[in-house]
Amino acid sequence: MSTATLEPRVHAPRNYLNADYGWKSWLFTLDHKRIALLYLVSITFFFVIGGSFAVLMRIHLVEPQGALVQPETYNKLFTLHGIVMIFFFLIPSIPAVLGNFLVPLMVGARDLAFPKLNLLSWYIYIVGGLFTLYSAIAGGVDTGWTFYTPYSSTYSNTQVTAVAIGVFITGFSSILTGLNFIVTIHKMRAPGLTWFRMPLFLWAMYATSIIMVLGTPVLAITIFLLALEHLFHVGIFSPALGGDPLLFQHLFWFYSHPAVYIMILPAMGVVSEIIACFARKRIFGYKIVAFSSVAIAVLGFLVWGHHMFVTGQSVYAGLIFSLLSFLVAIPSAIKVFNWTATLYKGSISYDAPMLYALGFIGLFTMGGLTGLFLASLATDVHLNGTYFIVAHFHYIMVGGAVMGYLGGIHFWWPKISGRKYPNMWAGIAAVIIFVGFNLTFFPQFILGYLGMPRRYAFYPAEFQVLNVMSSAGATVLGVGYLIPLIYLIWSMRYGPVAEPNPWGATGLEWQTSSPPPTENFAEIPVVTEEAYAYAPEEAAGD
Amino acid sequence: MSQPIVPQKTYLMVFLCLIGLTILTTGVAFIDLGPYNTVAALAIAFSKMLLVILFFMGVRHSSGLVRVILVAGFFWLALLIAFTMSDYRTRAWTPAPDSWSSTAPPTHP
Amino acid sequence: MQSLPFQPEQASTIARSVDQLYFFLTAVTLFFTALIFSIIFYFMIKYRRRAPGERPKAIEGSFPLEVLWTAIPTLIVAVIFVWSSTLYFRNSEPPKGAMEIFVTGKQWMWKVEHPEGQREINELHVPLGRPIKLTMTSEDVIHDFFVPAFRVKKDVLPGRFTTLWFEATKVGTFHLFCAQYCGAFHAGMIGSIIVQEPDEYESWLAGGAPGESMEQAGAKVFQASGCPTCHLADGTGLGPSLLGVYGNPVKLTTGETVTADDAYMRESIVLPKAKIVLGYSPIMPSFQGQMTEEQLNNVIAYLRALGKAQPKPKEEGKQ
Amino acid sequence: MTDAEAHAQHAGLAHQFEDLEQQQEADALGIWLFLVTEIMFFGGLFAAYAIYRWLYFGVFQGGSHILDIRLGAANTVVLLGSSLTMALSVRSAQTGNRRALVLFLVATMILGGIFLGVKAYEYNQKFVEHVVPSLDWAPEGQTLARLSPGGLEHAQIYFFFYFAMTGLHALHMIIGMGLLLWLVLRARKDSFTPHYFAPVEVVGLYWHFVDIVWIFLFPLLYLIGGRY
Repeated sequence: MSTATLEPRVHAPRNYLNADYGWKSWLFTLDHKRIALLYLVSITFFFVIGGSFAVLMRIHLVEPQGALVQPETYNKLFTLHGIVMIFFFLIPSIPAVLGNFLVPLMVGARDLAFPKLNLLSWYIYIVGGLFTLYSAIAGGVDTGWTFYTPYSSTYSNTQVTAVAIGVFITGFSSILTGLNFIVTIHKMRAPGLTWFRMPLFLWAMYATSIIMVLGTPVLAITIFLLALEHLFHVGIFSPALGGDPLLFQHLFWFYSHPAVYIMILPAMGVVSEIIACFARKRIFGYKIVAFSSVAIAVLGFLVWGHHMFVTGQSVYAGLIFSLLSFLVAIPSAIKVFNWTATLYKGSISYDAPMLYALGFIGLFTMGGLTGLFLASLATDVHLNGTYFIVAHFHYIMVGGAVMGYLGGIHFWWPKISGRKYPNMWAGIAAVIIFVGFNLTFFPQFILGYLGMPRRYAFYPAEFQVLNVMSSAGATVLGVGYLIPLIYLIWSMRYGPVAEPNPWGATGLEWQTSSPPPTENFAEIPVVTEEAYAYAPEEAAGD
Repeated sequence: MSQPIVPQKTYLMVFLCLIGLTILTTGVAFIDLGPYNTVAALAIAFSKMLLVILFFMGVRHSSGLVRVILVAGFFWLALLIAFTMSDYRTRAWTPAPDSWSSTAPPTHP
Repeated sequence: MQSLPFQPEQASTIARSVDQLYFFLTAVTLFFTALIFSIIFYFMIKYRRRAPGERPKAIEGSFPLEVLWTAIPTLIVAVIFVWSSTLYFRNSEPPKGAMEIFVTGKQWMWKVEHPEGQREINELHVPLGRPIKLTMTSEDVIHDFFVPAFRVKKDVLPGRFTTLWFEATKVGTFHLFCAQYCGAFHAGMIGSIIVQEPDEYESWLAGGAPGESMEQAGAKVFQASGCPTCHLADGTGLGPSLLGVYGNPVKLTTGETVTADDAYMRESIVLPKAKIVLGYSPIMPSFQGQMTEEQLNNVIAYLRALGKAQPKPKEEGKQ
Repeated sequence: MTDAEAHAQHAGLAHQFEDLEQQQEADALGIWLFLVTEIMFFGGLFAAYAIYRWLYFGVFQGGSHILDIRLGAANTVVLLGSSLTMALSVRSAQTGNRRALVLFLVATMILGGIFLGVKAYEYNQKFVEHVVPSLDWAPEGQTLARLSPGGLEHAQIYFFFYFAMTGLHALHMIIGMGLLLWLVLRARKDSFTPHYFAPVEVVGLYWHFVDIVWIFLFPLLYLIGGRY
């Protein structure tokens, strides 16, 4: 599709963007779509910060003795990269941006169940973010995003308390978002929209919300206890007074492993939507894929012990956690097979969202399978704490969650902004990201197997070649991420106006105008067909 | 929440039961039952909780969904405690020797 | 030491078996990745959209296929689980008669003590072909003793002993890393394991600084701390006799019986009131902070030696 | 009845709901989900308590002997009383009896105040006995004798849990008192009708939850091991 001529913005009909102007209309809005855009801006801001830390680290690691910063500063870089990327970008990204925007639209409601609570969630997120930014400016924190005691509670003299308050507060933002989604999906579905006619994105949001509601409070209390221990040295985590540092790890990972499913499940939901739309086919085994989302959410709570195989955890507990960790891999494998089967006898078009979705499937498969190395006790002894782990979780989070997020942004961009972006540039960006990503993180698998530990500011010389390759890949990846930023912002002003259903997709959000009016639907739609009804016999003209 | 209106007498009866159970649990604490003191205290507390949930919070008339959510909440808490405790309880058992025929693990408090 | 750049050296008995499992997992990963990639590329080309209005026939799904690709991954995963768990169990149990070495992790250095008295910093000399058991503890934060060439790794926790064993099969110098983040110079907390021929090791051992053995050092600390005033040989003092205690079961006031291993000895010195021997009262003061970890290890080595001596006969139940 | 008419009729109906019944169900689901997050929030603390109680049972037993069991039991009765008055206030909101609603809400606040008063007194006692971890930790005489069997350091962990759990509970009580005050003010302005009293019900559920937390805290902290 060639880039349209640059015609000025014709006066569009009333929608949620031009319904009101001025900063008050944004900072005090109760409209879930505007809150989604507030989140979009703030998480992009944090993504740029986290990403710049990553680039600094990769430049530093080009030389064995460290090319850029002092070891203490490097420790602060990887800690803040972890905290900012996980708590302020990955966890909120799809649920808070795409979820907030799309759940009411897909469910056929005018807004989420508790709009005020939704706005409160964003403010809580911002307050938590400010605390974390303060801790970064006022000297940074060097405990690693995992805050392992007794280093974080007794031996670190950096801004542990400030970042602990920041993470503690931001946790409540995702608790309230999860609560909002569960109530909306249960109580506000349009007439005729039964559970098994819902789009799979809603199933993924429902499963993610279960984890957010059940897991995040445990992180809140753990970080609260850590802050108390750091301030008052009461000894529940420091062995000097009889405390057990492993208890902190148990409580921390009880949330933090399900948190990685908070990050990947929404991306799976987005990919289900994109694959169905661009293959013009119903998802193969719809019910199985829906149930596997919930299965991942539930099983995800039983496996956290595989983070602690070498920490002196009992070998019998390790046995149980290893078995359960293998079982949680099964639903993910089922999903991948079902997506691939959906393409069979489909009519596949290669717009940008489809490229991101296919990239997701490839990289998520790699990420998931390398997880088997870490669930198996014998190999985890060798690979734990090395770059193999770093490569594994980046394949899942960057290869999976970020590709899914970008795919979702490109898929629903016409609905969000009412504008279309240049498809050719989007395709180029997708390929650059795919190539840059693999070049960055595949060498780290080999580094990990060779035994290079993670979080090292300087390393033995024999690891340099692979580190230089990884750093080269990081620059390509960084460029890849900048391109969408440019043409998406460009499209908001100059992009061709989008029609209500540019991709010909099914789903209630495509039955209203692009961008939708503030009240979403002139009146509440009634659902009659199954989800993804692309088949010819009910070819409803659209 | 169009719950049916519960007669005041029921609330008073439930309140008296709760007071009785409180006195009971305090009394039982004065008898040394060894490890069963903890079991008794938790059982009484659990029954007091059920009384408050079913009558005062009106879960008797609530929808099935609310009940499932409540049970799920306590089940997840039980998961956290059970799995963490499993690590601490089995930490003293040294790994079984090659022949897997390990003698009974040493008793540990 | 620069071998195939894609595989660390196999320098211990367990390295080969761990690598076999690793290569099986790599094969599974590459197979399924290739399978998924090739199917997707094939479908992308074969079923590309030919006409804009094209509407493919609906396919609901097929239950047998779902069962198939649930069963196969479950089977593969079960095989991996059994294989890796048995391997892990065999690797975690130190064989009898392994040579005992004490390792103490301290912020950004490794302190090693051989039972014969040799002390090393960031270096560990071991003989070829003998199982070595490391008993490790930390003086401050959590560290991690990681030797990639031996495929062994274990966290080193403050306030507790963790053990690790290996048997070197190649002579040479191998990397030692700290694999658990422990502060500013975590990256500098590295060292080397020097594996020598047994006779070479003996000469190194003899040639080393003629410090007295841990046992003798431990005896000195034992005397200096005033332990003999209560712990009389025949058990008639305020504290129980320490002859023939190490390694044997001990009856406690709470009725349980625990074996007197390293951890029990260490706890009885640092937190004496946690476990009281039957027939004695909890009056022993805590020595927390009065002994460094090294002195503590030496005292335990001394108590270990006392454990082998015959306990003097004494009448049962002093009170 | 068109959308606009439905919203005009009931002042309390929010625009995103179709009818009042849907809104009430959503509110109920919302508060129950929030209570589940509170269960998990307190749950993390209870899990840590359970681990250390199993590891250092002796000192936990010694520590619990120092607490005044009479005050604990009295406080439990007071809080159960406040749960009764809260339930009665929800019932009077249901029956549209405004005077009774205000009366019972104020009664609940009074009982809550008594509970917090007794708690403050107990905290003061801990300072008097110098058993406050890290701030004023110097137990001597009778308290020292009770604590010493299990090792003095571990006793500090017991009292940390005592202060952390009862403190978090007291904080939730204070938030509850604030909500009750807000309810009293709105009730006096006659904004609750038998058709719309969701805020009273929601605060009622929250209050009962805080009572349930104390129902478990009392035996777990005060009644450890047989006191013979």
